[in-house]
Amino acid sequence: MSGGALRLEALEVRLEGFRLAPLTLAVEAGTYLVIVGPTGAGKTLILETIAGLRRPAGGQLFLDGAEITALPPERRQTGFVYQDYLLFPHLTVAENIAYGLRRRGLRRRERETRVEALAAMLGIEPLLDRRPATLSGGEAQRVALARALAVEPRLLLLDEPLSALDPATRLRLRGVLARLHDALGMTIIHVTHDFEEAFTLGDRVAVIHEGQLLQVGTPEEVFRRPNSEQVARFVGVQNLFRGRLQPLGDGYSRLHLDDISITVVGEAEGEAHLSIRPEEIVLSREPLHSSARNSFRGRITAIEDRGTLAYVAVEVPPVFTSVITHRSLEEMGLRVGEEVHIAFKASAVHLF
Amino acid sequence: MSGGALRLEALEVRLEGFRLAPLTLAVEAGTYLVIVGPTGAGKTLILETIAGLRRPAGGQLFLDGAEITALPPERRQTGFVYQDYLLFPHLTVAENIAYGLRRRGLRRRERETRVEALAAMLGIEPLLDRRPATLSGGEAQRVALARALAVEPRLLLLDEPLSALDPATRLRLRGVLARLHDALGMTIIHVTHDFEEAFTLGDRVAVIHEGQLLQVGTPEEVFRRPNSEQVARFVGVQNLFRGRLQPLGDGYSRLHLDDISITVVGEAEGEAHLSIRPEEIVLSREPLHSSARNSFRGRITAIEDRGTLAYVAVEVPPVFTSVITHRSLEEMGLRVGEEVHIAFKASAVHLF
Amino acid sequence: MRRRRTEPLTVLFAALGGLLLLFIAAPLLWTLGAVSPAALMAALGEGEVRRAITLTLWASLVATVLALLTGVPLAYLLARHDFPGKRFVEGLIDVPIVVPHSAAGIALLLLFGREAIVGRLLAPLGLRFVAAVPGIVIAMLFVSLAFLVDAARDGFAAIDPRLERVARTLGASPWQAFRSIALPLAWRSILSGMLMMWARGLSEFGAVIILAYHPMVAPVLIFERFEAYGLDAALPVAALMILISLAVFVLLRMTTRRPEGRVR
Amino acid sequence: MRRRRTEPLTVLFAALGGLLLLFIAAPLLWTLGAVSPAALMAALGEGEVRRAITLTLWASLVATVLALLTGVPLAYLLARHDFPGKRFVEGLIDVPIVVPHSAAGIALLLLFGREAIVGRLLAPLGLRFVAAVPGIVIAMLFVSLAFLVDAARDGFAAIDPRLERVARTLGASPWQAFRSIALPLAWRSILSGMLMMWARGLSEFGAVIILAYHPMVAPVLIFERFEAYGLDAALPVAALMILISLAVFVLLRMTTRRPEGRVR
Repeated sequence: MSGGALRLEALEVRLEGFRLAPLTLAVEAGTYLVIVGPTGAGKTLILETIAGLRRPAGGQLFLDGAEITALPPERRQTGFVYQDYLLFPHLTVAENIAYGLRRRGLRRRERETRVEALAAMLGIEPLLDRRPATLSGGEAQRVALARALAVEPRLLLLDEPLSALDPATRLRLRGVLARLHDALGMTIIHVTHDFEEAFTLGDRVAVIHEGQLLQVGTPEEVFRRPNSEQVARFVGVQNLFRGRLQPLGDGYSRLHLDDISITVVGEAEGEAHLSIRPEEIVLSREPLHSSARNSFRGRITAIEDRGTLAYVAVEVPPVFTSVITHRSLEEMGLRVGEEVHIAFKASAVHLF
Repeated sequence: MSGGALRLEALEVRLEGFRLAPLTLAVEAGTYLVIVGPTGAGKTLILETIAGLRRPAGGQLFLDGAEITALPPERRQTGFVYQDYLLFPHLTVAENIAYGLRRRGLRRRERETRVEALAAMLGIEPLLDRRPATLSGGEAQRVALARALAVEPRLLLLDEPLSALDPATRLRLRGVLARLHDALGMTIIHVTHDFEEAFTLGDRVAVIHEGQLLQVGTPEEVFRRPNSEQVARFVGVQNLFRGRLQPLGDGYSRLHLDDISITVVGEAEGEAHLSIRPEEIVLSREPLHSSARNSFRGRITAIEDRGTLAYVAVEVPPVFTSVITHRSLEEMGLRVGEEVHIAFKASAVHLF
Repeated sequence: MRRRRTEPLTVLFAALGGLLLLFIAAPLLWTLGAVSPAALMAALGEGEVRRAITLTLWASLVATVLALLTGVPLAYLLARHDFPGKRFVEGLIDVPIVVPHSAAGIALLLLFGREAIVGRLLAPLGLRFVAAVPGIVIAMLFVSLAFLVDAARDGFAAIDPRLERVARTLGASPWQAFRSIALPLAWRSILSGMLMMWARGLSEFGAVIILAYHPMVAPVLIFERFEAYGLDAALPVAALMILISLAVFVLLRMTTRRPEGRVR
Repeated sequence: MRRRRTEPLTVLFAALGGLLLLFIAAPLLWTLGAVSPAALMAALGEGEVRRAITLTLWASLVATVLALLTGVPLAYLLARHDFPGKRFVEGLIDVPIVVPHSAAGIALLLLFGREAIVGRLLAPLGLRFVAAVPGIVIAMLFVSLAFLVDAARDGFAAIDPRLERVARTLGASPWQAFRSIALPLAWRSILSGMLMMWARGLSEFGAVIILAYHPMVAPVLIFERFEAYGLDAALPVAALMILISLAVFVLLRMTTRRPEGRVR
């Protein structure tokens, strides 16, 4: 199973007064595209239109170069996973997964083999005889994924697939999605309002806000170099980084970025993401000897004075953003190009 | 109109499997009592039992010394305000407020006079001819308050009255409640899951958790000196203070506590409360020259080492609690009784 | 852009459903079309027809009022209280819908007849049921009361019971809370239940004819004219009754229309 | 601790409502009590009674199946699509409930009679409606179809339409999505609608008697025996039919019972 290339050409989506600007977007085969936007921005409508469940008001859709605008959903080979699972309540887990296989006329034997393979891949073998009503949210969403994957979709469409889950389960399923994508090389379109999901899962991220497609790019581009005031405001000023974790023993780990390493609370290993709220980063002229465990020297690359508060970008590298009061800015006499020290506590680092 | 004294004697409340431990509690006349507990802890049931809307499974209720356990609700003179207002949708605002007055047989003239006085007190004169469906949440809750006050209740029962409102409206109505209590000297019982409401409004605070009444006392007692591990865990370790604000011009204010004053962002005057998250407070051996605008010297009065994180209480006075890593604690070699410096940013102070 | 056509399945379902709709509409339209306005006026001019229609409307109205006085309190209890046997009571209310109409007439006669227990009990009060208006009323009441009770119960159930609780804290007795809060808020449901019950009462034939062939209600008159003189003689009265039922029904649909014409 | 008594208002309402419940239950129980088991068996032994009851059950079943084939597709469209005139169609389906039964019989006769347009059209196919089983079936169908269509529509409307959308993305055609998802999930509602419709069909008398006095269905037989021989002769058949209706009704309540007996 390998992914298809999708192209949206001036696609128009409308529903009862709601309307999105014509959407043009190309998704290469094998890409994990995350569309972020606030709840109610029409993201579900876009997915349903791609799946053929809604008719576009205008524009065209191409899958691997062939136009599919008028194709009914059952002939598009897209897998759809809704936020609230939508398992068929009258069928067992195994029957749910096999539903698409039956429709394709597979024999009983083949169906069973494929269902078992999928169940093994998603770790849901013990659930096969259960009814959907008896499953937890995380289990149900794994089953929904298996059901969608069963038909070997050319396109996997995920509609806020993790939003209804509790934080721990969400984290685990995020790992499942990442592994599935790596293993199967599928084209995935995943819509969400959660920036962490976009940052951790996406090969590419598209930002939709107020009916407009504002920016498409790698997660780093979108979150570090927003192309407009709108995107910057929407994604917020965040210190988002990716690095390798190395446990230190006795309850701490060190996270290695490009040139520096950061101490964090907890022991873990492997790739990780972190964010630090700008309020948590303290600036000073001299090195700080305090309880803040992370302290770096850097150069100020930008100052955005917003009246009572000011945002100061300090390149260590990487670039950290700190928010300080206008008063502090004046009293410390900070200028772009100057050297300063930044510090933040290990407990202020949010790992994800 | 002046408040009654309420006494609960081993009051038992039960509903469909839900059950509270027998409750004994005395509320003096004119007290503003806030009952805090997580959502679903049976707080609404207690209020409804006090109002006579539910029969207790056991125990007794006394109002001004007379037993009212068996009295029907219409003869108890309690005002009840629900979270979701529950205005009578088929009556105008004026008719809603006058509802209780009609039941008491007041003449049209008298009713109009009282309705107008209440509307003036709550600032809802322009709404009197409107229907409830056309009101905003804040307006509806003011009307619900006016309706409850119209019958000159000996006891005003508020069931999460601010929970359904947006933050700005919530703040404004909190002011209204405080002023009403000061002006009318009523006995008020207010249940909520919001600690800020308990801290700002309550003369006394009762903490209910898992069906048990854990602590009753002044807000300072409950939040600063929790009488048990359970209460401490539930209310969380918070730096909660009360003081007088004085605007400094150019976007800052100074908040005067007992002996120190704290710089905060924004200009405002009068009584205020503030909280600072323990993560935001940095400890150091020497005074800090950094962007943190608030810096004080104090003495360590307690250290609670919880493994990777440690809580350090520093008496300036007042007592501030900071959370630092176990590592920092060791490296800095902090001990109870030693002098340290604490610092936090003006932007880290949460005013309410 | 190419547009997808309407699904063939939708076309098929619409065709099947259309057959059923045609089966309902055609006989009614045909009947109304077969009678000239002059014939309708002539039928209305006959004293026997006017008396029958007036009696039908009145008797059904009295039955509806009786159900209002007893069924609405029952509906309120069902919406507000849980008690053992509640499901049984809810079931019992709907039983008359499925009892064969002529059997219902027999059953009522057995209790309310001249020699029967209730009939003899009430005779001294001047209440006769056989071949008398009270018989017509109880026959209509029996077959149609479920429509009012069910509508009223749903209406009360849709009201937040805490509204009545607030009223109680404001000094209202249980009766005042019912009268000033629950009743006005459920009024629309009750009214539409009353209209439905009234219309259903008008339509009753089988139970009525057993208890009271005379005085003649309109459905019995239609039957009698058909038996005695054939289809053409029954037609004008049938058309009149269909028109009256449709009028009541349109009234009913107007009371149940969602306010401000919102889409679902 | 002193306990408050039950509210006097509740007592009053229970008394009023109890009157109404008594009015429903007493005639039915009285009828069943008035007939000895031996008399019931004797009635069942008569060929005429057995034929009438069998015919009633069969004719109503056929009407129910006809409504299943046309009304369930219609219900699905109403639950899944918005179209102009939808409210009119929903109203039209409920009209037969309020049309007087004898008038409905006249209207059907006008269309399906020997000399009438549809009657003549279908005569070459061997379908006769007057004094024949097909006439009984359409009379029952007309007065009872609303019960099935309404129940099926509510059943379909309660299913999340996205379940069928998921099925479509998994390769199901619209028909397959209907058959494998919507139909099984709405089945309980449809079944209870069918039972209600069947029971309502069994009960019909007025519309049937106009179209087909013979062959005789049970409600007509009750009427005929009452007319010819009086109350006592009609009683055993009436009791039998009441028992049958109650049995169907209990079956109906069992299919609609909430799963696992949860309190609302």
